[in-house]
Amino acid sequence: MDRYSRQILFKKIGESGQKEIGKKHAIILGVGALGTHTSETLARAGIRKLQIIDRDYVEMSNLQRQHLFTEEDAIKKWPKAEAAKNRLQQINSDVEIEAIVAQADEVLLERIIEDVDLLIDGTDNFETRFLMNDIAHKYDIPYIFGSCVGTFGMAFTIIPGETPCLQCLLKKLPLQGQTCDTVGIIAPTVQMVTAHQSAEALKILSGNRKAVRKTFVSFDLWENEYVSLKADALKSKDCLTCGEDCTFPFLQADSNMKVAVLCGRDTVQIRPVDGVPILLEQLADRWRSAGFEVGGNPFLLSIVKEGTRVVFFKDGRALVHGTKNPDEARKIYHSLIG
Amino acid sequence: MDRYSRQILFKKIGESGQKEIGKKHAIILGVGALGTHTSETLARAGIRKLQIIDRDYVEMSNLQRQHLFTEEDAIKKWPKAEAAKNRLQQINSDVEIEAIVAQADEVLLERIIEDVDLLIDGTDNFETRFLMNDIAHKYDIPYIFGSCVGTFGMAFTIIPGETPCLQCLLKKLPLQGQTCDTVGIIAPTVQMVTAHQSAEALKILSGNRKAVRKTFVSFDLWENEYVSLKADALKSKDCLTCGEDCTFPFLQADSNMKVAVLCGRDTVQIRPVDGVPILLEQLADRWRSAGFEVGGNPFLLSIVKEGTRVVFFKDGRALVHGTKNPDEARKIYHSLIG
Amino acid sequence: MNKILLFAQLKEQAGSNTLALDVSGKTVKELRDYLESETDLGSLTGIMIAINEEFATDETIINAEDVIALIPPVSGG
Amino acid sequence: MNKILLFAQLKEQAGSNTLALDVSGKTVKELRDYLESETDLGSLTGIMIAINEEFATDETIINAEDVIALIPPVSGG
Repeated sequence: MDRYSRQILFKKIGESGQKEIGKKHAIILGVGALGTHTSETLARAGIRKLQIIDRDYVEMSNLQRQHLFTEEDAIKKWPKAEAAKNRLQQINSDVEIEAIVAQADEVLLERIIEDVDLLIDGTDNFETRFLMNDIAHKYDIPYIFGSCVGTFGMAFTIIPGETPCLQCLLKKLPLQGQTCDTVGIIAPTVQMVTAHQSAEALKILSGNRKAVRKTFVSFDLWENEYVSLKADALKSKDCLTCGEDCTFPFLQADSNMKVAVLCGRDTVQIRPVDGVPILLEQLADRWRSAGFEVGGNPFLLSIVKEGTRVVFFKDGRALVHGTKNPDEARKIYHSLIG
Repeated sequence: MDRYSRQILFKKIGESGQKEIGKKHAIILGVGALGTHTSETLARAGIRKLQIIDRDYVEMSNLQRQHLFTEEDAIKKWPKAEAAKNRLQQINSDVEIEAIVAQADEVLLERIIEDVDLLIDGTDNFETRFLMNDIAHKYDIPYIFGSCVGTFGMAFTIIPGETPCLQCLLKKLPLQGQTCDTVGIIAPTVQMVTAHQSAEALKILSGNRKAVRKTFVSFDLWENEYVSLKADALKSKDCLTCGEDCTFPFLQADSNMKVAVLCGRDTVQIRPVDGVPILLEQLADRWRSAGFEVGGNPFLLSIVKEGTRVVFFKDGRALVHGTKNPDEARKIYHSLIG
Repeated sequence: MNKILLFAQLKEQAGSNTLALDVSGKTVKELRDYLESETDLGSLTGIMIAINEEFATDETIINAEDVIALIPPVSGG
Repeated sequence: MNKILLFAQLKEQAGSNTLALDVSGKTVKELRDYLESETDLGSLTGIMIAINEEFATDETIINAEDVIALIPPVSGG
């Protein structure tokens, strides 16, 4: 019995739709709550290739809603993209999976975007979403937006040249809204968003563009509310992402070190733009001989300095925990890595 | 950081709701598509105890939509309940999980129903659902119904004494409707049902009975349809399950061997009612010495006789593959096991 | 005129997602009989019927403009 | 009278899931200003506004009985 037999039996997909899915390549940007769910569904569905991008590592507080990860992943602080890849390959060894442990910036996306059929939103911030929105339109690739918090969620499928884009809908980068780290979230909310994202993904990947949902879905699972909203009126000719004179403003790179306070996490991320790889083993040796306690794994180093925990990744990026002060974080970063 | 911190941050649950969840015990009946999803969500959410019941073993064609399972589980033909338990314990070792590899009949349910706070529907047939519906009302336990096929699904939360029950809604055991084995299914359909089932489960388990959805939800993800239907008018005083003179008709046991043709699977299941355990090793030896090819694992034996594959479980139950003829199946069964 | 929303296999049997029929004045039971004899929907035994987002008993009378939904139970899971 | 459906944090800020206000005749932009000054909803910058299940631009004029939904973008994922 073919492993995809039940999907092929669904006649809107059928043999021909299954063949199409088996030729397709998607990028899932962020493998936290949303991205672990959509990547599992697409791997099980028999997509040809998945690139999964995440800058973070697994923590115990992720396990409540982030599929694919186990307690062991959290104890080892395994990078999310690598931990997800391990599990996805156990689920379907035929799918080509590339784990990318990095911040998804314009440089990275421009490098890997060739030959991509679909972009799926698994991120937790609108800066990255606006970047995806720009990339999607520059390269004419469908982009499936999703976000959620508490028991409230939303999903919308953006088809360049047809639907309004994320900038048309939101105009500008939203002021900080609610995040999972400030008001919490329950796992079914995630699943409701990803059920919609994955259904739209399977329509697009199987060649059923006409079946794609044209409305913006929003729901509250606690309040038992579900709305499906037409969005056409918001499509703007003047939009800088999808309008007549588009400039893709979120693809214009800065040239400095990027420092970001991670919302609600009491953590600052520091990231050199060119991302010269750092040599973790060499650094670990140096720090240990200086008397520091150093932990980690082949993908990252964890060090405690003056009560502050800092985690370094191979691309030179660091997470400075226990602070929201960028300058303080910069100082600790520089004191450790020069 | 507490592993449930994001769920506790959601203030309708909070510290007190999380404590409640951590005291609760649910039965998930069937760990196929629906049951693997809901059991994963409740294990991640920190429930105290899950009993997961399934009579079947993992096959390759399950992997497209049944979470928790891997290619290795399918190759080993691991029983679904045991394979699910393995994975669930890697996800959350604090949850007490009991895997029950058996047909869920009235005898089994009556034996394990004590101290149960919630029944969740993960089954693929209405005979078992009507049994759950009766048990739920006999012991005053909420029962969360769900079913799906193709891109169409439905969910409804049944609270004994408040809502109509499954018999009120359906009147009698439905004539064979569509099944996943006849019209297929895609995984997002499952996730849409389980997002609803799991959200209701978390409301009930965290002590938020008032938030429970009162409507029957039905949707089609391909057609982008979603309806939420009031059901109160169907509650019947004459209902044999939840009415004034209830007799729980589906708890009246037969006393004979039960033989069932499994819908669309070209398989007959044969099951002795009293379920005297059979000794698999002894049988395997006997069959091998008679020249049969015998495979299996600690939970089941697989044997090919005259081109027909038969799989035996410890409780004396057998699946006879390659036939829909109960008599033929019975004959092969008896020829092997006496 | 009444709009009748069809779900699951009923869509295929009707060749459409909805029907537009004037069935006002009929009870739900009469609606069942009428649809079975006058359309391609086939047997409606066991099909759940809702009127204006509310499940209805066999005795409920349909009004003009009522929106009707036919929900077949499916057994997959 | 217009029914205004509130989502996410707006429910808490209003202490209710819906508001009932007569805002007919106003444009969506005027609605924003009005709600910001006359209710506890706080800043509505960046909040998406739909009328009768359709997102509306700032210039759209609200009619009597229109149902309005206020959808705040949330960033979690």
